[in-house]
Amino acid sequence: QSAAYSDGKIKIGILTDLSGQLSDSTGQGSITAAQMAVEDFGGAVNGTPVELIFADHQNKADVGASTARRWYDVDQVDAIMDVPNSAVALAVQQITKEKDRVAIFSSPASSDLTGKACTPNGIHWTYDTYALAHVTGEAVVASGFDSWYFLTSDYAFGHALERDTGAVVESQKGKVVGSVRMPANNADFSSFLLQAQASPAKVVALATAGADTQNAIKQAAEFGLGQSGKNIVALLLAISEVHALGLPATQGIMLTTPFYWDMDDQTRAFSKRFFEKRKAMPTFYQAGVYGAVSHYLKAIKATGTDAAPTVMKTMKETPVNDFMTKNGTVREDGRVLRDMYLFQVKTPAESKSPWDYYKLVRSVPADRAFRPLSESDCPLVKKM
Amino acid sequence: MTMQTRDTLHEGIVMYGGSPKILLAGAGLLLAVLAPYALYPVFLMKVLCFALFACAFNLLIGFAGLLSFGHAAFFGGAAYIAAHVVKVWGWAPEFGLIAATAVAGLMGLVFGLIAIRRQGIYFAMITLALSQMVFFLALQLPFTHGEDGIQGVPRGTLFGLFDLGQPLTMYYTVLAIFVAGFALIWRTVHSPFGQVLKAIRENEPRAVSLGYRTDRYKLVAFVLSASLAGLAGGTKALVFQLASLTDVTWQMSGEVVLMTLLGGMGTLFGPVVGAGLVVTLESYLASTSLPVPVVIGCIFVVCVLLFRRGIVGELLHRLPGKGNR
Amino acid sequence: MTTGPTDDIILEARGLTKEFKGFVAVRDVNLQVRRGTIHALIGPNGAGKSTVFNLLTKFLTPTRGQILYKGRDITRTKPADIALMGLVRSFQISAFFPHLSVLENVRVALQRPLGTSFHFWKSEASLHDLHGRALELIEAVNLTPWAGHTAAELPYGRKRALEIATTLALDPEVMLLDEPLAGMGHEDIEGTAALIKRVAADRTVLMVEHNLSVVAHLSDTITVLRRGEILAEGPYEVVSRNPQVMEAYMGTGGAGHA
Amino acid sequence: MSHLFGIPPQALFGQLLLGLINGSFYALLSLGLAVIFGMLNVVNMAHGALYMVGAFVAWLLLTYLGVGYWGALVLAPLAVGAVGLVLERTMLRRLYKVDHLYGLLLTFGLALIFEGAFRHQYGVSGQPYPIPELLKGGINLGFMYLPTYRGWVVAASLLVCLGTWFAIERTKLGAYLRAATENPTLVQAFGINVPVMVSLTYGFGVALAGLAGVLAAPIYQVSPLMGSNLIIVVFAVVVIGGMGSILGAIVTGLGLGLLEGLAKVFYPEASNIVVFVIMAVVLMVKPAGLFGRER
Amino acid sequence: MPDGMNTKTAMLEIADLYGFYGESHVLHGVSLEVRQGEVVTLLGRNGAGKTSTMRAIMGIMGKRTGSIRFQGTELIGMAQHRIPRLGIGYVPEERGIFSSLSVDENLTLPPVVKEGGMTVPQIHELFPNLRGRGSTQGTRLSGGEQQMLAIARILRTGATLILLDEPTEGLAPVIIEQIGVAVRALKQRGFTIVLVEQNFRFAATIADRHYVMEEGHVVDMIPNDQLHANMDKLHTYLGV
Ligand SMILES: Nc1ncnc2c1ncn2[C@@H]1O[C@H](COP(=O)(O)OP(=O)(O)OP(=O)(O)O)[C@@H](O)[C@H]1O
Ligand SMILES: Nc1ncnc2c1ncn2[C@@H]1O[C@H](COP(=O)(O)OP(=O)(O)OP(=O)(O)O)[C@@H](O)[C@H]1O
Ligand SMILES: [Mg+2]
Ligand SMILES: [Mg+2]
Repeated sequence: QSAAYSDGKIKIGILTDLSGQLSDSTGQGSITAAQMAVEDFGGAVNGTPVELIFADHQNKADVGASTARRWYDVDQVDAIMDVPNSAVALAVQQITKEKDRVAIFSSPASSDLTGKACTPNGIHWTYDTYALAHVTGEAVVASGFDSWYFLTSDYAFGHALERDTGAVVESQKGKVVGSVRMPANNADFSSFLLQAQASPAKVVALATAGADTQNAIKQAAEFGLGQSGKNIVALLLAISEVHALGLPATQGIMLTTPFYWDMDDQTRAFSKRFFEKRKAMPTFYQAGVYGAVSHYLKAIKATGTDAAPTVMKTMKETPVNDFMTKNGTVREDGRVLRDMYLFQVKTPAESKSPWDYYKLVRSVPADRAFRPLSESDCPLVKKM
Repeated sequence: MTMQTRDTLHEGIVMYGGSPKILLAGAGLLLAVLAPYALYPVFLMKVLCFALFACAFNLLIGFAGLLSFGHAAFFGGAAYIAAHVVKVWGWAPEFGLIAATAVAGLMGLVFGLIAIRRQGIYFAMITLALSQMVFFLALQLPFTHGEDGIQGVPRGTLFGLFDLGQPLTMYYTVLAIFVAGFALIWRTVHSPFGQVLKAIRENEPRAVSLGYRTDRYKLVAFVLSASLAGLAGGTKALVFQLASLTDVTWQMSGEVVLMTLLGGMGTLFGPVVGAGLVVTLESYLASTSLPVPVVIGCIFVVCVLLFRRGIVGELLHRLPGKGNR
Repeated sequence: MTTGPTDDIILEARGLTKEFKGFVAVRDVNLQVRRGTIHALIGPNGAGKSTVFNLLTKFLTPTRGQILYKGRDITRTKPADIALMGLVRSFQISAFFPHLSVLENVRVALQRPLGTSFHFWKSEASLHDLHGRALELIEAVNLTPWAGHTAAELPYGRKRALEIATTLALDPEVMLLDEPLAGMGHEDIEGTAALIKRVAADRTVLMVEHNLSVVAHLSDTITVLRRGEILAEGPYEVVSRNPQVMEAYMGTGGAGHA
Repeated sequence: MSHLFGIPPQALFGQLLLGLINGSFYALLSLGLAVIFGMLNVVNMAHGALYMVGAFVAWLLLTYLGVGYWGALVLAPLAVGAVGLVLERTMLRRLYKVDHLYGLLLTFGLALIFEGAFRHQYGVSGQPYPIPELLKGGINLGFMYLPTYRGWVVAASLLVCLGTWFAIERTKLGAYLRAATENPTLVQAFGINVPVMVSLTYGFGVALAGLAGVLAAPIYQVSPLMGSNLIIVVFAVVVIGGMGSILGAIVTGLGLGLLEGLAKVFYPEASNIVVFVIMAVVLMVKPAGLFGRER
Repeated sequence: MPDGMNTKTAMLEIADLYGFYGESHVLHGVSLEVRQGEVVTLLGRNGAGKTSTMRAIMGIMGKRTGSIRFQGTELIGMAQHRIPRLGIGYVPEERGIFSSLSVDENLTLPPVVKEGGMTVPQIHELFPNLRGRGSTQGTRLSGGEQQMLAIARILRTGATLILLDEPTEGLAPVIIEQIGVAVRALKQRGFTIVLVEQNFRFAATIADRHYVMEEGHVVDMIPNDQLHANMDKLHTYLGV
């Protein structure tokens, strides 16, 4: 029996950001979520113990890559999960394929992971830039806000978001009236906000991430962008960030997410457990880690081995079902299809309790949210 | 190296690398050859790449007295070049490395022409400014792929003979590159050129009055250092099969200063020891919950306050007899 | 006395002027230094001696005027190039390489003519051929017992001697010395003065010096500067009797110096 | 002529005003840096981190002690200044005799420690800090909406900058400071207590950073990394102005704020490196910086 | 003779002074005494410890033991910056002109510690070279002008005991004469002066007594009126 499991253990490595920009929305919380998933399996699968290890990739691709290699070569790790930061994720994707193991990305954004950089060994779990663009673009225009101005972080992530969202907006008969590329790591956005304010757009979209998004939102409130009739849309915003900014600054902002803690009994139950451990509600990244670990262990349980090809095959054949994902599927390119939601941040008056932040605007079904296979540039798909 | 017997006067006068150092180097080399059987090769290769980088940096600060706070530009910039020509243009790895070294050398020439006439903190600041521009380019130019970097660079076959996909082959290649780079630095330090460089570091106006065009010497040293930093960066790109923004940030420039300082500025082996320690520490700390920057910061502070000579420098100082200079 | 002065002029300044933000430190100075002589530049403090000196060695750029060396205009030539042409200066504050040994200090000056100074691939051993000549020069300034010491360890007077040895290593045709005796004790002064005299035997020396007895003893020609202008010129006997010089420089007591 | 290079002139005024606001931050930060460099010959790499500490102290005061903005405006710089005093007394002091490089390296290490420790304790998301009641809202200037708070920032920092400049360049105390930089032993031998003066100078310099931190708290998220990127730009400002030149730091800070403001309108992608381009050019033409004295 | 000479009170008493720079021991039991209103020189070869003695008085030397009393107050153990405030002024041999200060700022830098110092116009009269140069950067002055400035700024403070370390080094004979005049004038006014001098012909024109130092301690004391009688001895001491 133990022959089916390499080194008699199932070893999962959480490669995450413990010290950088993303450490609040992933980091220790991701590790906690993974631990919860393992606990829910009783710590073992078919009698084989499950072991979790973690490391900080420090947002350096080479540190991430060398950790991944060492994990696979020396520590006999079977799967790597989480991996916020696209550069690290892309490197891990390559190495995982080379070593024929499993990588499930719940935190990076780049849609290349299931596009031109797709491999048979990688799954992109929670969301990607394509989904953010499409869900937001479609749902916001459908809600009647049809002229857009983009404030875009001047790097690949921002460019991709602006390009994709813009395309959707125009395809929905909306209009992009302007955009400005904002240099990275610049704390002052007032100049760009002023340019946005001067434009006739109804929507000011933030194609930004992390600290940039936070400062932009804070300064938008300062310059009264909301009062002057602009709707702010944040293309990527985690609940930890809304919490940090507070409702006075964030009220009215629209955002896309695959998960919010207060959606139904199951999400509330999980989130309550999580909250007790971390004193914060889970972000969608962290919830995604739980789902990824569970799905992986389920597949191992079903097949009785941790050999990557078998496990990958089973994961792709089995529908994803947990508190967060309803009837999700893992596509052949590694893309997980799930429903996505557009939320709006409540006003301080609407918020009844701590962490009561979002109200649902619209939900978008899985098949509309993600890039269809027909548009995919994943080599795995073309071959077929 | 042949060491003719000299009369006693010469013996006392000439502070020249004696045989103990050669022995030490030999022992180190032997260890390095055997190391991959005991330690993880990727880790060792990373150490070697950074060691070469730190040695190149040290050539400038330790032997020419110039603090560059922008060396990441050469290291990271060359990594992009190597990654691009190997991955996209499909060049063989050896040509990739040559291209990386050459481009870094060229960048060094440009940086040098602008910065070399300034001294001390001004020099540090100009190099920093220039490297920030390189960072900006790395973020903006299409071929670098922004924050995603160039990924999945094939290691290829060296000289059409050695498959670098094999970890050990790759390791020995990296070792060979390091040894070659290190030997060049050693030779440079102990060459007629190295003598002039030292003189300039000690008293530049005097060197001018002796008829040396000091700017040119400093420029040559700068280009040499940049090229070797580039060679290190290009090699690293092949080892990790990627080139990313991390390597062009100013924090990376700071890190190489730390390595050199920790090991011992102006000593030949210091940077190697320093690089080994810092890389080990970083990979060890990655899987603990200790905050990495705090630990690194503490080391920095302790070094500056208590061990300014660095580990190797401190050892040489305690050892009886002459120092390393 | 030194070798009889020949008639040709090796270094010449024409209409040399230097202004610092409206303050004229040197005004229209015409100076001719004859080959093979020791020429002294004296004058009260602030007269512009060091400034003239710095102009001649290109450490300052003249506001106006021309400098000719062996008939060639060197007004725009770079300092390092001037040294290459055989015009070498010493510094008022000792200039040497503190962490190199005495031998290496001299060798640095000797190695330039080898033309291998850019050869970073060559071994240092290629410089060992120079040791013989270096030790000769060290001997000439009585530094042999110190040859292996780090220059920083030398006592003050010996440092000046090292500086002269290093300068001699370039085999300069013209040596410019800025207050070579300043700060020396009596025991060193005589030795150094004798050394200057010895090395001047087959070259030209231009020096700035306050120690009048040494100036009187050594120099063939003296130029007296005052407020940036030349006040008098000639041999010591003539200059020292010039009443204007006495008033501006020597004072009532004449040569008050030891 | 209603448009200037395709931009309505009102919008241009607005952008220039914003540039001036940013510039006053640069001026305040680079002033502290210049004071420290000028007096101690230390390139204070920890300046950005101490700016962050200033903002955090304000936040901590509000969150745990209920002390509001105006209290923080006084207390936080004092706290940061005190931290500076301790650093100077225990560490920096040992480095005055060695190469200036080591001061740079030490403070670089200190910056890592401060940022790392705060990040470890408070995460990176940042903490919200409200604009004080008195300065809420804004004025419509016709060409733009100017938040009152930003107006206050400009006024406050200009005042502090000018006061500092006067104290250092035009008073006896300043002369002592400058002299002590060059030759502390001799100044001591004139009967001046140099070590205390130097400690206080460092304390004052970093207190300026702390003050900038408090001023920044209501505008930016109070986060451990808020100083780390800013500091590089501020360095450039100090170098362009001429290391150690007080006036240079102030004038260049404001000037660069304006230039950056223009860049943000005409070529936003490059607004981040404008300052570095200018720095390289300035140093090539005027090695000691615009207002620097060659030493 | 100025009235200062009559009051025989000891202004400065040094007894058994040992001094160190880090590891190296440079003063080996210096003892000397200077009375109110006297001009006393320290003679000796390079490295004899003249400068070190002055630095020891000012407290700017690594470690020192023994006793230094100024008007009865013990200086050893006193905080460095308080020593000058007792009325001691020091003109260092390297001059110590500040390049970041203008000439005027240099001149007015040392705080006035006692009444009776010179005024700026008086100083300009004594050193005409300094007149009109007030806004020039201190170190742009010529070497000799810097020396004048270094002396001048101490005269302003009203210090009653002035330590002058090689004030004539690098100065033109006329200026040396002027400084001689200045020193005599100061003596008239009751100042006490300790002078380090290589140029003992100059010293002879102004001093009351000469202490000769060798290897870190005082080996002899020669009153000025017995200088001629002791010329040979002096020559051996100084190696002339
Ligand atoms: N860079 C400068 N800026 C302004 N004035 C200067 C500068 N350099 C020199 N001077 C002035 O020019 C005059 C001549 O100075 P210089 O140093 O040549 O005098 P010197 O003859 O060498 O005097 P000394 O014998 O005292 O050394 C002085 O009054 C000095 O103050
Ligand atoms: N900072 C120092 N560190 C170590 N040794 C020193 C230091 N300063 C002086 N010395 C040594 O102390 C001794 C006495 O020096 P000092 O400067 O007192 O001599 P001096 O009599 O003033 O000579 P000079 O005529 O050259 O000025 C010398 O041997 C000198 O080398
Ligand atoms: Mg002079
Ligand atoms: Mg002395």
